[in-house]
Amino acid sequence: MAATERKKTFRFSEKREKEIAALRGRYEYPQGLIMPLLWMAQYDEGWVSPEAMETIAEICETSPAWVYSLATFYTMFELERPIRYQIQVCHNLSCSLNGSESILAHLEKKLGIRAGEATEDGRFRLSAVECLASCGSGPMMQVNTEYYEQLTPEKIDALLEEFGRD
Amino acid sequence: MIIGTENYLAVSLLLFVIGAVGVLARRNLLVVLMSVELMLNGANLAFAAFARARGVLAGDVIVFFVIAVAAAEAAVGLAIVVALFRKRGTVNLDRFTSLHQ
Amino acid sequence: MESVLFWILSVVAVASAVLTVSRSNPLASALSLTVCLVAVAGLFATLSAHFLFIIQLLVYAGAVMVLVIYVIMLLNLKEREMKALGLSGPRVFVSSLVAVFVVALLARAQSGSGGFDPVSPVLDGSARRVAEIIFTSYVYPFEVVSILLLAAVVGVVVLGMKKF
Amino acid sequence: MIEQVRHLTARMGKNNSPTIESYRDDGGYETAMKALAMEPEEVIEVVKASGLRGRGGAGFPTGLKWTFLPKEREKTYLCVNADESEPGTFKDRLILDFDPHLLLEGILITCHALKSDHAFIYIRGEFCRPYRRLRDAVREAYDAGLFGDNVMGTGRTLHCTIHRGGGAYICGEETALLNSIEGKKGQPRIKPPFPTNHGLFGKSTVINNVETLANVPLILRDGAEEFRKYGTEKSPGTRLFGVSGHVNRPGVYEFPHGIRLIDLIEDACGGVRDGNALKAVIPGGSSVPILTADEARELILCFDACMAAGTMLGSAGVIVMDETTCMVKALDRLTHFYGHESCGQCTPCREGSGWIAEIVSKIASGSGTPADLDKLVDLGRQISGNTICVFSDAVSMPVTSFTTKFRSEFEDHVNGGVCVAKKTTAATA
Amino acid sequence: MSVETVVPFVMVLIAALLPLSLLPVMIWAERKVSAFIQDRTGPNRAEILGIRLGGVIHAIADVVKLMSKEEMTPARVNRFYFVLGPFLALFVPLVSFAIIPLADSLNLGGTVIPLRAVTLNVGILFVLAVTSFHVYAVVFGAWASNNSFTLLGGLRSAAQMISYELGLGLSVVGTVMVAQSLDLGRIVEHQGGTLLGFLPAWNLFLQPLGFLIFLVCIFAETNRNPFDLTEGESEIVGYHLEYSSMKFAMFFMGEYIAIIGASAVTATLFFGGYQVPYLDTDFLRAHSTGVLRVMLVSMGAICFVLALLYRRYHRRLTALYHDRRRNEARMLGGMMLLMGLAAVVALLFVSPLPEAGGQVVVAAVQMTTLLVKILVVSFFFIWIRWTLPRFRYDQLMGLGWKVLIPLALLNIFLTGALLVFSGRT
Amino acid sequence: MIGVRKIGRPMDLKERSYLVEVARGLAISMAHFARNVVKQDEMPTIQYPEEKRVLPERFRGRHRLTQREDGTPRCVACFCCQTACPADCISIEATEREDGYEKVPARFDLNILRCVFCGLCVEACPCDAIRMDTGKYELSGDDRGSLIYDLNTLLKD
Amino acid sequence: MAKITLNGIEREVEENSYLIRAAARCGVHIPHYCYHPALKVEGNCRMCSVEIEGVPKLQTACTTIVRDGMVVNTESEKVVKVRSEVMEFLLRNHPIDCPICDQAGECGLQDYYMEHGLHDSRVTVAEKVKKKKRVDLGPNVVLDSERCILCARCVRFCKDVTGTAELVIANRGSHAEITTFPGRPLTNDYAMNTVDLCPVGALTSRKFRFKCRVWFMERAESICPGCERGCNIYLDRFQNEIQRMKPRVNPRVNGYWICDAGRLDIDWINTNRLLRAEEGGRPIAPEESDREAASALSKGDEVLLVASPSMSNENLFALKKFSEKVLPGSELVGGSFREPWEDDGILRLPDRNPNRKGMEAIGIPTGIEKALATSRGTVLLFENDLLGDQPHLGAKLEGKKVIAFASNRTATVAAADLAVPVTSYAEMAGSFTNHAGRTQPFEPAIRPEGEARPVHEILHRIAAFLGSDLNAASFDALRSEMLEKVSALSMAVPDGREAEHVG
Repeated sequence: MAATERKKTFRFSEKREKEIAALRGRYEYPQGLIMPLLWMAQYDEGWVSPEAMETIAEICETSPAWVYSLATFYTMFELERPIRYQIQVCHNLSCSLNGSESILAHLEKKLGIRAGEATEDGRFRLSAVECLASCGSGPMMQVNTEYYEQLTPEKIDALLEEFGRD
Repeated sequence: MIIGTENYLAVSLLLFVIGAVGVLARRNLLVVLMSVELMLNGANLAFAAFARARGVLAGDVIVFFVIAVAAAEAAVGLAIVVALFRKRGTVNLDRFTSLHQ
Repeated sequence: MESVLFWILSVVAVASAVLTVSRSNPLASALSLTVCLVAVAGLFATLSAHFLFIIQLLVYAGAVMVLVIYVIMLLNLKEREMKALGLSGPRVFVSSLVAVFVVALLARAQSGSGGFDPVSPVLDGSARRVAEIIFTSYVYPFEVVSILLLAAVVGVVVLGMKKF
Repeated sequence: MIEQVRHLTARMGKNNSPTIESYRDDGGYETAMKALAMEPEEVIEVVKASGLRGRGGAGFPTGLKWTFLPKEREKTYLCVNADESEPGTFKDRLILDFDPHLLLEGILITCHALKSDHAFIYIRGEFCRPYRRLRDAVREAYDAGLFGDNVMGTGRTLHCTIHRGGGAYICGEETALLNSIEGKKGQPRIKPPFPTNHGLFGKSTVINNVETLANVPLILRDGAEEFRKYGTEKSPGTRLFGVSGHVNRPGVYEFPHGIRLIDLIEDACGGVRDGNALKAVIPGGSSVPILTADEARELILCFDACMAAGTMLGSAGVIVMDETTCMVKALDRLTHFYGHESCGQCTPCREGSGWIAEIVSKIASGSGTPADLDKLVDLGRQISGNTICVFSDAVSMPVTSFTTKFRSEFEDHVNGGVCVAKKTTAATA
Repeated sequence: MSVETVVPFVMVLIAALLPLSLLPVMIWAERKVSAFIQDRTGPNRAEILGIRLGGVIHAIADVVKLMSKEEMTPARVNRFYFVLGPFLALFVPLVSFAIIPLADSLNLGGTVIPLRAVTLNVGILFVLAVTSFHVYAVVFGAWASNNSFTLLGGLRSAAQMISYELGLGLSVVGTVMVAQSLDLGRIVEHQGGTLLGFLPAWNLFLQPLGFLIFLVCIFAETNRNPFDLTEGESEIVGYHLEYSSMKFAMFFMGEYIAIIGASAVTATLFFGGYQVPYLDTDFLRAHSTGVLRVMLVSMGAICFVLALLYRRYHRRLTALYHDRRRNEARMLGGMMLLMGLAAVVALLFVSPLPEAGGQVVVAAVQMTTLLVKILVVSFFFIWIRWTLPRFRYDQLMGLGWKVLIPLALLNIFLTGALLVFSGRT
Repeated sequence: MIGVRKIGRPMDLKERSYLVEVARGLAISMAHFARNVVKQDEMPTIQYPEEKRVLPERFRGRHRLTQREDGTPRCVACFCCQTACPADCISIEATEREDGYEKVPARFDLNILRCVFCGLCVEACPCDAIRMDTGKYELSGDDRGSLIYDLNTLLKD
Repeated sequence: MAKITLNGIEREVEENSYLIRAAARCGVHIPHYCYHPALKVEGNCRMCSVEIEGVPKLQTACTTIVRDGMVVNTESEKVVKVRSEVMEFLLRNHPIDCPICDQAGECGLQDYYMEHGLHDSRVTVAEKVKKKKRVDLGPNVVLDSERCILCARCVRFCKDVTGTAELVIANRGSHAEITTFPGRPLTNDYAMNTVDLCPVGALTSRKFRFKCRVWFMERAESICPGCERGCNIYLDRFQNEIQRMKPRVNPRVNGYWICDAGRLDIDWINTNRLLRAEEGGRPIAPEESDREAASALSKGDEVLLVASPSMSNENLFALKKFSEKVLPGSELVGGSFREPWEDDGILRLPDRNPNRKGMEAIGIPTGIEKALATSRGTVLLFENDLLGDQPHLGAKLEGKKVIAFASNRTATVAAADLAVPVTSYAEMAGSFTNHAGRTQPFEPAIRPEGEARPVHEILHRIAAFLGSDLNAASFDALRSEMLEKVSALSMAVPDGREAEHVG
């Protein structure tokens, strides 16, 4: 991304600024705020934009590259663009034993994308993820923050229909 | 012109004298040896000429012996030259003076 | 024919003899001497001493002179040294005096003797004739010469040894 | 049918169990009050006496760990490891979801014991509902004066900060967790120095698992003897067993240490699915060695018995596999996970776990060769033991145990044989 | 001018031209034989109008090449001796030919005309004397080149040649004793007739030991393998290292003339010279017409056979070449055919020959015989060269002095003893 | 210490006389001679410009540079051949290409006058970019410059 | 001091030092990639694993601190095996790039593979992780992610040494790679040190890229003439051309680093050189130029000699001697003509003249402006581009006879009446005295091209034309005379270097 393209700058909202101020005392060095700030940026914008990272770096008194390395290290930060529905299907052992592969295949077919891809309109992003600690009720998936457990293709169809409505 | 014995003798004399001059005048041991051969040749020619003049082959026989002795002399002489050269590094007669005393 | 040959040969012989003595380079001397010896061999031939002719070529020109040249090459004298060993004025003068004296002496002796007999053309110096005499009348000298040669061979071998 | 012993899970299933009101109704925070009145050393003594062992996986005695703190220390942090990411383990989530105040009370007591004035709860990033509930619980606790500058009116300061992870399994490793809180990549640190001396922000730090801390109020409430009544001599107390896989009734069960695995499966969980024969069990979360059915039948679930059986109790996440399971496929799932989760710091782990995942996936897809299998076994050995943390061992153990115990199945895969589980769900993808 | 005066001149001319004309043949043979012995084809590329004659043309090419090459004279050489060397190398061997009897003397109405250039009663000694002069060529060339390597070569050569001259001379003594003469003519005459009824009375059979020694010595004298230490190109490099162009060629030619001369002497001394085996001069002269016929017939036959062979050769050539070279065999074959036809026609016109004509025919036959013998011995020279490895220098000297000379003395003693006991003295 | 050990090989009289052995040697060479005279057709000599030898598969002829399917030289200018060359006959200049392959030779000069045809460059090449399999051995030119082959010449074969 | 047993031999080592360093001091090389003596310890490559008695697992020598009585084995069977295994892991994703990799020949992977690996590859190309190649990290550094072994030396360098932290490792596991923040290239002034640090070919210098294979090069020890720090450098040459400059370790002067500005400033040595003497632009023979110079000096009018603080001590000393002995009436001044730059707090110092201290020590006064203003006759400029650098002073040369002794074709050379070619520092032996008064010798790296000769030689020749013997023809004699007369210039004994490290 060339520097000329990015004219926008990122600013946290005032509410966030207050939160940040409160958090600041909890961490001995400002770098500790990076992850909470990354989360805030992602909550607010739906993704972590490069501008946000630069702002975070400034707040945390470090280099943007350092923030960037953290954002890439942790898989949950969305670095490309905002996504409406993050569909994360667990495909680890326990869920796999209970048939998560077929659930994933079903979703791929329905959404017309492969695991790891996002639909063109940016509404859905489908990913196969590792254990979400719901092993007892597999197969399961998480959409944004909600768990959907003991899935069947029928349940998924119903869910997608629901998502499609709003 | 009839070639007589004296013609041969004259040649023989000349050869002998030239050889003698060589022996006396040269300091190179090798040349001195060669001059000796020259003198012997002069003598040989005289012997052969006289043999014809007398009609006796004894002259030829003498020449034969002289040649044989000359060969021996040349061999021994040259061997001495080589030995001397090895010792002294020269063939200059004037330098071989150890028997002067 | 014979006379022409004689003159040519004798001139060559004398001239090459002079060169033998006068040249400073011993190899040149040796070559001149070889020419001289060949010429003398020719003179032997004109005297119809065929055996001598061939012996002269074989022993003198073919063997003795090769030996001499061999030694000259072996010693391989340097140019400067050769020049130093060339003829020197005083010596030539003295020795020429001696030579003149000898020539005069012999000329005088000859003039006293009153001439020589003409050369006898019938005398055949072929190998067969010479051999007959050598192995009859001169057999003892022959043996003595052969012993001399043997002694010479032994002597040369001893002289040629490195340690000598 | 054997009965569950519900200590930790006593309040679960109740309405509004996560709220402070509900918790208080059940006598919550009374123990904390009691404990705060005690000397910190006394609290530690009680915990030591109870023989409580860490529930995170390694099973290190908790009281002992607390005593490792240097006498002279500038500041002490308590870090709560709520980064429950081990496949097959889902017990902490239960507590966070349904009884977060139990944890908070544990934190209160522990911080008192450790003379700590700041506790970080490192919660797994993927935990959204638990995060929300925990956040609300903390807020409630702050509002109730349980945290803050005047804890329960004692005038002491205690803060509790929830730090949300970003999706990295390795942050379950305690030093990685510390790094993550410090705003670094969650990469384990070189030990020594140990966290008790040089932990979070370079200060003395104790890191404990959620379940461990949830036990603390119960121990202090009932006393060490009561706690020791359950479980075995070396592994006292009850344990949350998360059973998943091919059982009829998967879920979290609380049993004292020392029950038989087969009882857990056959009795509590209603046996193997569809009446199939049992094939293999992973008794303590995905990174411990797998057991064959025969071994599983003999296994008693406590730290030492598991060790003796060549496996580990770990985080007590029991994964059950029936006869239809393709072991290659199963290992493929696991190694894929590890390949994805290696932090990428140490060479053997970074390259090895990815490589192993590739190879297993190749074998599982049927395009492997006998050489690949040998390579896999070799790499499984090579990777372990030469890294900063034990992640590489976590990779090595399943690889080694799967390939030794189910060698013939692997050989079938590389030799073009038939997969035993052609029609099963595990092998369908 | 009478026949007596003309014949010697003619004979001198023949004696000079014979080896010179054999020279290219020898060079060609050397190359071709060596090639065939080594399973190669040898020279075959130089051509004139497509004619290659199996490589003979290369001799011409060589001459052209050698003459047109740059003539180099190294700095600081003794120019006189530098030129004298190759001169002697070429002409000394030529002289020895003068004494070889090419055929029996013609006896034209009482005037005896010896068919050789020089008649000397010391004949064989002359050969030895002339041979001993060959060493000068090598020595002068070597010394004059002003080069250590050539000098070494020259010294070795001189020592080798002097040493082997002794053996050579002594080995001949046996034949002289048998023939009771030094004259080569007598020696050849003595080899006419048969021995024990079936062998030609050649000295080869009378003097086998002498022959062997002679052969070895003559190889050493001509500096041929296995005694070519003077050249020794692999180690010291020879005496003619500094020579180039024609001066080198003179050494080169001299070597081959020496071989031809040596072959001639060997043939004369040991292979009966001009004598046709079993057929002595008188018999031949008595049947001169028949001899002529036989000659023509055999010539014709040879020509026809060759023509046939060329026909076969033609097929090979056309398969290989696409230029004028492919016509060579056809042209040569035609020539052979013509020659064969000429021989046949000549046969038709043969009538009884007169006395003089008969003698000339016989002389021609005898000369041809001698030529064949020379070529055979020359071939042997080449053959040996490509068979035996070179001697080490000490081996060479050891062989000469310690083996050959004693053996030669033994040979003289044995011959003498036999002669005494057979009462032929 | 280096020394000379003389090994005596005792020979019997027959051997010591040498004559028998010499005769045998002569017989051998004569056998060759005779066979070749009679059967000239069977001589192994090849009449070179008219006939040509069938080259063995691994004959090392003139070099060539191989190409990829898209026609670019396989050579990546790694200098291995230049390093391996004992005759110092190769000189390369590397450059970067923006599209496709990272490193390509800008110049690749092979001085055939220096080449000793040892094949070490081929051995050294990690990319199979240089080969000596053209089978060309008739290498001559009118001037030295024409015998220094450049990149394009070497790519052509 | 602590006593440890290293491979069965008892050694005394420094207490509280890392084992890898202690072993290196004892001459035992423990293979490593991520460890670098000047950077923080990270312990991630695992190459330096050693066996320590009493510790069940192998320990990394770079993170272990020596204890008294420690028994260490760096060559045990187990250690050797583990090394080879680690090598296999390191090479797993490493491309087979050696043919096109600039690092080939000085590559840690190559070296250790030959020493500790030598296993057959068990990796198929399909198993390798493909990463970005030829990434422009900045103007001077190119990254090849595939080659990277993630030792993080460069990351630590940027974080701890320059403090800019432009480089980080993004992603994790086998997909981890070095990167900058998008749009924030690696631009700091020491960036190219990461190229030196990189033990493999992941970071390469754009300038040196594909220029020369390292095994062809020979190196000479030299001193950077960029500023008065006097950083120790190596000059690497091939075919009599300087190919690159590398830092030479000297803990007292520059440590392990040099700045990029100094490092990149080598082109002027190879290009635009004055190779023949020129009189008004017309090339003349050296003797002629000597004679010309001598005749200009012998006229008896005033002569001004202008020395430069870029000249070596030896040349300055010869010049001083020349002015005193050969031209007693002449005036000798020195001048600084290079604009100062900023002190960046790391290595770079403001004064860009490498030998100002040496000039002071030899006793050449400054004051060029005054001298130029008063001088009327001939002006001799030594390695000064007066017209190019300081035009206002250059204007004062108007109307005077100017003889310029210069290595390159500068504006001054173009305007001079006589221009004499001299060698650059890369082509001669000499010494500079740095800001701290430390006199450091340098040696010639390449042969001088054309007719360029060191100043002292030329002065010696001119002196000979003027009839006196300067005794400056031999460098060694000149140096010993200088050391004898100017005690301040005693040479620093070369500092004991750390054992050479990979990369």
